[in-house]
Amino acid sequence: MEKPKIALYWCSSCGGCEESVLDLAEDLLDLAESVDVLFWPVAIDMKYHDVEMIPDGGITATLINGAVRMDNQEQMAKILRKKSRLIIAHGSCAHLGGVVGLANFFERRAILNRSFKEVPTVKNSQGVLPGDETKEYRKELGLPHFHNTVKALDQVVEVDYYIPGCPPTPQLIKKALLAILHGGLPLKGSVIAEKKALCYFCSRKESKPDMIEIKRFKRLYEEEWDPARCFLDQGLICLGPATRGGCEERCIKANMPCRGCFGPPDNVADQGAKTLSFLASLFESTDEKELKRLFNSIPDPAGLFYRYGLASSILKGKMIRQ
Amino acid sequence: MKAGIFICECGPNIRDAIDINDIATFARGLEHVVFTASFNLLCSEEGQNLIERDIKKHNLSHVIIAACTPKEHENTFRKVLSKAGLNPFLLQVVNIREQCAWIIKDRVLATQKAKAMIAAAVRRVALHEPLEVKEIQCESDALVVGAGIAGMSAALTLAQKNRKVYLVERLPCIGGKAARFEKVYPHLECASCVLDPLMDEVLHHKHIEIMTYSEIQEVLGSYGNFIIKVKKKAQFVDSKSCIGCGACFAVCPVKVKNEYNEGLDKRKAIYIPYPGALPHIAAIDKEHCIRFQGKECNACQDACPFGSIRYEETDQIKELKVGAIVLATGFDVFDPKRASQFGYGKIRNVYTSLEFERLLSSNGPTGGKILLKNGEPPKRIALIHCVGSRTKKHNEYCSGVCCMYSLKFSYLIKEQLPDSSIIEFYTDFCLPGRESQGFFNNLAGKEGVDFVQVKNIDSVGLTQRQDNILITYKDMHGKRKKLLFNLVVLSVALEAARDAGKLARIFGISQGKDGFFLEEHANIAPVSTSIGGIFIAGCAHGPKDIQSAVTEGQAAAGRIFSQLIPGENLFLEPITAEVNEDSCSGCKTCVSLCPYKALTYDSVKKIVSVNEVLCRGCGVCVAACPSAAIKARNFTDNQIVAEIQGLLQG
Amino acid sequence: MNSFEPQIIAFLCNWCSYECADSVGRAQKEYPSNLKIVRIMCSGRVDPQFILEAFQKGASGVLILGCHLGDCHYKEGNVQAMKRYIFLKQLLPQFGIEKDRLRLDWVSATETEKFTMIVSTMVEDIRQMGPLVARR
Amino acid sequence: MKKQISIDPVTRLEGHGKISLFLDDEGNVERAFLQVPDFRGFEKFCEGRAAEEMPTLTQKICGVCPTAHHTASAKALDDLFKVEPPRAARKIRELLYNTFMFEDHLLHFYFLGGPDFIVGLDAPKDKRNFFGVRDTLGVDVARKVIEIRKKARELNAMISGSPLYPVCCLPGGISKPLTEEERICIKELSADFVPFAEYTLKIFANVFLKKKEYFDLMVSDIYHHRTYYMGLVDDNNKVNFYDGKVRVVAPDGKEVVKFTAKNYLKYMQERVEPWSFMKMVYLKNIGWKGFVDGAGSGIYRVGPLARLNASEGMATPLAQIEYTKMFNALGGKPVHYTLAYHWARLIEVLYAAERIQELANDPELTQPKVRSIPDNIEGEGIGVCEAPRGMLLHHYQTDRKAILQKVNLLVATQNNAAALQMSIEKAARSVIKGGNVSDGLLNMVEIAFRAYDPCFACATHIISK
Repeated sequence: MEKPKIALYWCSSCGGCEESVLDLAEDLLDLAESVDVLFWPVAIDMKYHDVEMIPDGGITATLINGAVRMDNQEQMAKILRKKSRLIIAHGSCAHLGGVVGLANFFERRAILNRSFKEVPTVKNSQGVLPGDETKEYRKELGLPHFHNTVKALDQVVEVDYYIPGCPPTPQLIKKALLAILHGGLPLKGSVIAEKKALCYFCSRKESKPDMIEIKRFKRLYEEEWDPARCFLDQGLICLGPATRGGCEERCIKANMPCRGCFGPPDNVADQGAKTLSFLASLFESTDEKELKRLFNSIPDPAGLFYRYGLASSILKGKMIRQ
Repeated sequence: MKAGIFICECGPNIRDAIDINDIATFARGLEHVVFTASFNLLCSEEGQNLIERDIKKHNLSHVIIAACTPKEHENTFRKVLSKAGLNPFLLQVVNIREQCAWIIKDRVLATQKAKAMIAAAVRRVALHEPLEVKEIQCESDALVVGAGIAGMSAALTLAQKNRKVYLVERLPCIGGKAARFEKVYPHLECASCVLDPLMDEVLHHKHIEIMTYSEIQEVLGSYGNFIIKVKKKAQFVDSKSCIGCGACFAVCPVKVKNEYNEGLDKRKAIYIPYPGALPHIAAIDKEHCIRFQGKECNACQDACPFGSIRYEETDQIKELKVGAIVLATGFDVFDPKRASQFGYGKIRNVYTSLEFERLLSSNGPTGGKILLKNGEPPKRIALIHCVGSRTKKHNEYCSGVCCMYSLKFSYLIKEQLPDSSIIEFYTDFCLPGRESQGFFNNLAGKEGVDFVQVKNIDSVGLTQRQDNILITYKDMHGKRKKLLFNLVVLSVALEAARDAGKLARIFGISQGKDGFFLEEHANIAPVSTSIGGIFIAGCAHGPKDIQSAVTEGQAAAGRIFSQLIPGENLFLEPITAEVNEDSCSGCKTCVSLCPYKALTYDSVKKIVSVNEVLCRGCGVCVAACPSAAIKARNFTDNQIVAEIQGLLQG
Repeated sequence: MNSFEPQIIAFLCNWCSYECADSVGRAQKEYPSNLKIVRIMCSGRVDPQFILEAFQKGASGVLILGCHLGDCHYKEGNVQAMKRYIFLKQLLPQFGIEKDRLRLDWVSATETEKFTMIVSTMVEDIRQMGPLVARR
Repeated sequence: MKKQISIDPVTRLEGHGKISLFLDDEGNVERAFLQVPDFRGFEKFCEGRAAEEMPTLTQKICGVCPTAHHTASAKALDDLFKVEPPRAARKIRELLYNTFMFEDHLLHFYFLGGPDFIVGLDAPKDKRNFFGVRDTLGVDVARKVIEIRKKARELNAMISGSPLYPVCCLPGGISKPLTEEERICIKELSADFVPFAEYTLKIFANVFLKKKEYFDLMVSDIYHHRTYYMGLVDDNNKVNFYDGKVRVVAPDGKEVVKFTAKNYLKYMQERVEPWSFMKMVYLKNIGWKGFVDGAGSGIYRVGPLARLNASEGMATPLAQIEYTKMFNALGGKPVHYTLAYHWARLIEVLYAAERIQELANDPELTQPKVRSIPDNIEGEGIGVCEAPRGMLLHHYQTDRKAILQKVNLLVATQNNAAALQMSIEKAARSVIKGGNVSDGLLNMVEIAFRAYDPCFACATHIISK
C-alpha cells in the first residue's frame, strides 16, 4: 500500500524545530522508511513549484513551524492547507507566535527603520529599505510584504493539532507522527503534550510550601540559588504554574526557571494574565505602595509573561496607535 | 438550543422608559432565540404561569428574563423554571429596570443599552450548565465547648428539641464564671437561684452528655460531619459512687491555692472547686498530689466511705461525631499587674472584681463576709472603673459590663456595711439598655456612695500608707487629688481567654486583633464563623453580660436547628467551585486564598480538591488558578467572557 | 473626538456594589448609559483575562467595584482583587493602554452618590483619552 | 526578451533563500541575485527586555547555531556586568561550545552541503540528501552519524538542560556545576569523537581528493574569489572558537589588522540592498566597491576556510597536521577556493573533537564554584565568538536596571553575504550558457553558497543598535 505523505515547512522561524526533527536520531531513519517526505526545504531539494504539482489533499500531514510574518508565508500556509489533510502547528512560533511575536510590541515601520537605517554599522545615506523598488528588474526582484502584526499559524489557516515547545521535544514530535501514521490522534485542536501545568511534573514540587511569602522578586544575576528548592519560593519568577507540561523539565534540570515556551494549559486564553494572577497571590501585603514596589521589582513583566505567547494572547500585542 | 426571552414591562416602570416592541423584535433576531414575549408584570402569579406555559408550549431549553434586578426575583423565576421542568440554572435575568429604565432618561439610549444587555444574556445563557443542588447526609448532634452560661443555654436549647449534645468543659465543674457570683444585676437576684435550676437541668438532661475535666484535641471533617477527639482527664474518683461528702479532703496532707476562689484561700490536692460546685464530685489534681510525685500516700482512699478513689484511672480519648459546634469558651480578666500604677499584688487589700465577687459569695473563702486581710471589715472602699479597658495601652474596647457590676458591688457593700463609704472612680458611664440607667439612679441617691470622675484612669495611682491605701488622681480640671481607703476593687477588663489562640487553631476559625473569636459578619451573621457549622457564643466572642451570653447561646442553637434537621440532608450551595482533576497541577496557588479552608492539597494525588460543603462560591480561587483548573459554577470564564462580548458587540 | 462615546465594562460584586447600582436605580439617579455592568459574586472573581478581553473587544475603560476593605462578603476577596488590579495597572502601559483606563474602587450598598460620581467622572476621563484600537 | 529563472526556495540551508537568474537574449546569465525574503525584526523587540534574559532570548534567532548566540550573549553580559566567570564555568562553556561546533559542522557535511558530492552532483534531486548519503555510504555509516550527533546532543543536554537550546549561561558563569559522575559520562560520550572526525576526513578525501573531477571543480575558477578573511585567534594566532582577537588577512595572506571585539565599529560596516532583507558587512576602511573581489574591495569572508586562512594554525596536534596537509594540497595560504570550505570545516571538526577530549579530562571541570555575582552594572557590553559560519558579535547597552536600551548584532552569514552574492553570480554565469538550464546545472549554482553553510535565519534577525 502507499506510504503516508509528509511535508515540513517553515514560516518566520529559526530552524530549531527542524533540528528537533533531526534529533529524532535513529527514529528519523525508521520514520523515513514508513513515509514519503514530499517537501522539506532544509533537508531535500523540492522547490515551491514541486509543491504546486501536488493534488489537493495529496499530503497526509504537513508540519509547519514558525510564525506568520510575511505575506508569502501566509500564502504558502494556505496552499499547504489545501494540499494537506492535516496541518500541524509545529513549535512555539506556529503554536503561539513564539519569541518572534514580541515584535507586536512595536510597529512595522519602527522595526524596519531600526535595522536598515538607524544602526551605527549601517551606511545607508539614501535610506534604502528592503522591498523598495529596484532600478533593474523591478517586478522580479520584489520582496514579500512585511506585516504589521505577527500571527500564530491558526490565525491564518485552520490548524488540526499543535506540537508545543521551543523547541518541541523529539518525543512529542515522534508521538504526533506515530499518531498520524498509526491512528490514535486525540481530539481535533488538541495540543500534543501534557494537560497539566509544569508545576505538577517539577522535581522541586515537594519543596513548594502551601503559602509562599516573598518580599520581592530577584533578578537572575543577583545571587546563586538552591538547586533543589522551588524557584518561586526563592523569589525567582518561574512560569511553571501557568505553563503546560511535557517539556521534560529541560530548564529546571539546568537549574533555570521556566519561561513558558509550552504555552498555557487548556482553557487558559492568556498565559501572561494568569501568570500575573498567581504572582499577585504570593503576597501578604495589602498596601498599594508596597504592592507597586513588588510588581516593579519584575523587570519587563510583559516581555517575561508573554515571552512566547504574545501574538496569540488576548491583546495580541501593543494597541495600535491611531 | 431554544431560548425564550420574556420581557417584563413592570407596569409603567419599564414600559415608559424603553421601547418594548423594539427590543422584542431585536431579541427575536438573535441566534438561538425562538420565542419572545412581553408582559405587564412577570413576577405576578399570572406572569409566572405565563412563563411556565410558554416554556412548555415552545419547549424552550433556556430562558432569559429582562426585568428588574436578579436580586429581587431570580429565585422566583428559577422556581418557575423548575415547575416547567427546566433546570433552574438555565436562566439569565437581565436587569433592564435598575440599569436602564430607571437611570437613563433618553428612551433611545435606554433601549440601546437594554438590547446590548439582552444580547449579552443570550450569549451567556447559551453556555449555562444545569446545576444540581447537592445534598449530604449529616449528623444532627452538636458539640458545645464550654459549660458556662452561654454554653449551657446553647446545650439546653438544643437538647429541649431532642438533639444529642456533648457539653465539654475544661474544669471539673460546670457553670463557668457566673456560677461563682453572689448576685447578678439588674435585679440583684441571687445568682445560684438563677443558675442552679439551669445547671441542674443541664446536668440531668437525657440528651446532654456532660464531659467535665475534658479538652478538645482535634477536629476533623466539616459542616454536618465533624469528628472530634476529646481528652477526658483522669479525675481518679468514680463519678457514680462519689457524693462529694468531703471526707477525703479533710485527710489530704497537701494544701494549694484555690484557683476557684481566685487564690484567696487554699484547697487540698483532692478537692471540690467550691461548695455547691456541680457536678458535686471530688477530683485529685495530679500535679500536686504527693502520691503522683512518687510518695506513699493512700489517705483519701482510706478515708473514702464509698471506696470511690481510683488511683489507677487514666486519661481517656473519646471520639465524637457531630454536625455542628458551638464554641462558648468564655473569657479571662485583665491582669492588673500589667498596669503597675495600681500596685496590685504588692499593696494589701487591692482586689480584682472577680476576686471581690468571691469575697461577696456565701460559698466563697469568707463565707460572703467583706473582710480586710486583718479580719476587720473595711470602712472606706474605692471602686476603680475601666482598669485595662478603653486604653490603647491595653484594650481599646470598652468591656461594657464593668460599670454595671461596679454599681452592683456598691449595692452589695452597702447592704452588708451600711456605714461604709464608697467612692467609684470613673471616666465615663456605660449604661445602655432598659434597666441600667435606673439601676444607677437608685444607687446615686444612696448616702455614702460617691462618684468621682477622673480625666483618665491612667492618672490614678495607688500607694500603701501603713494599713491604708492612698489613691492619687487628676480630677476633671487636671488638679491632683489624694484620698485614703482601706479596700480597693479594680473593675478589670474582660479579655479573650488565654487559650483562645490554641482553640482557634484547633477549630480553624479566625480571631479578631483583640483575640476574641471572629464572627462571620458583625451585623448579619454575628454567631457564625467563617467555617461552616462552627458557631460562637458568649464572652468567647467578646465581653458580654449574662443576658447577651444567653441570647447568643440560644441564637447559635437556633442556627443549628434551622440547618441540621435529623433525617434530613444538608443542602449545598450549587454555585461553588469545582476542581478539574485532569488540569490541576497542584501548584497550591489557591489553597491559601480560600477564607473558608475549602481547598486542600492532596499530597497523594499531588493536586488540590474542593470541599463543596465549605465553599461559598466567591470565585477568588478561580481567578487565581493559573491552569484554569477551577470552575466557578454559573460564573465560568467563558460565560463571563461571552457576556462581555455581548455587552460590547451585541 | 468629543463625538466619541466610550464603552465601559464594569464588574460589580453581588453584595455591595451591585446592590449599590440597584439602589441608584431605585433612587432613579441618572448616570451615563456608557456603563455596561457584569455581575459577579465577588470582586475577587475578576480574572485579569476578563479585563483584557474587555479591552480587546472594544471597551475603552474597565471599572471594578467591590465592598469596602474589611466589609467583603467573603472576608478578603476584595483584597485579592486589589492585588491583581495593582499588578495589572502596572502592566497595561506596555500594551499601550493608559493606566487610568482601568479603575478599582469600593462602594457600599448605600453609597449611591459615590457610585454615580465614579461613573460619570470615569466616562468623562475616558472620553478625553479617546478610543483604543486592538490588533486583530 | 529576457528570461527569468528562479530557484525558490534554495534548499539544504538554514532559513529562507531565493535565487533569481536573468538570462540575456543569448541565454547567458546577465545577472544573478541571491535574495533573502524573510525578516523577523528581532532587532527592535529586544529593547526593553531584561539583560539577563538575553542569552535565552537571542538564541532563538537561530535554531542551528543557538549555542553561538547563547555564548556570545553570555560573554556580552560578562562584559556588561564586569564579571569574570570562575575557571570551571569558563571551561564548561568552552566544552559546551566545542561540542556544538563539532555537531553543527558534521550536520552540514552529512545533511546539507556534503550530499552534493557524497551522493554525486549528477544524482537525481530527490537523492541529494541525507537519505541519499545513507544509500551511498551504507546504513551503518548513516546510523553512526546519527549516533555521534545524538551523543553530542546528550552531552550538551547534560551541561545545559536542552540538547538544542542551552539555558545554562548567566552573567559571570553558568547555572550549575558538573559532578564527577557527569564528567566521566562526558568522557565516555565523547570517546569516539576524534576517531569519527578522522573517519569523516577520510570520506572527504575519497570523495574530493580521489575523484579528479571534483578536485578540479574545487580548484576551478567557477568557485574562486580573492577576498579578505576574518577570524578569531588566540595569543599564538591559532584558531579559537570561544575567545580571542579578531584577525583580518588580505587576499595575499598578510595580516592587515588585529583588533579586540570592543572596537568592531571602527572596522566593520553594513550595506542595505533593496532586493534582500540580508544586510552585507564589509571592511569599513576599505569601503564598499560593489560585488567585486580583490584587495581593493572591502568584501571579506568568514567561516571555516576564512578562520584557517586568518590564523597560523590549529591549537591541537591532529588538526594541525590536517591544516598543513590542506594548505600544501591547495597551493599554500591563503586558499581562495570556496569549495575548500568543506575541507576546512572538517579540520575544525577534528580540532573541536580534540578540544572536547582535553576539557573532558581537565580536573578543574568539576570545581563547584561556577558563578561570580556581579556588584555593578556597567551599562555596555560586547561579546564575540566564532559561530560555525563565522564571527558572531553581540553588543548591548542598558539602563541602570539592566534593561536593554540598544542592541547590535553582527551575525556570521552577514559577513559572508556579499561573497555569497558574488559566488552564486559567478557560478551562474559560468555554468549556464546558451539558455541551457537543467536541475543539475542549477544545483551547480546552489553548491556555490552551500559551501558557506549560510544561515539566513541568523542573517535576517540582526538586532541592531
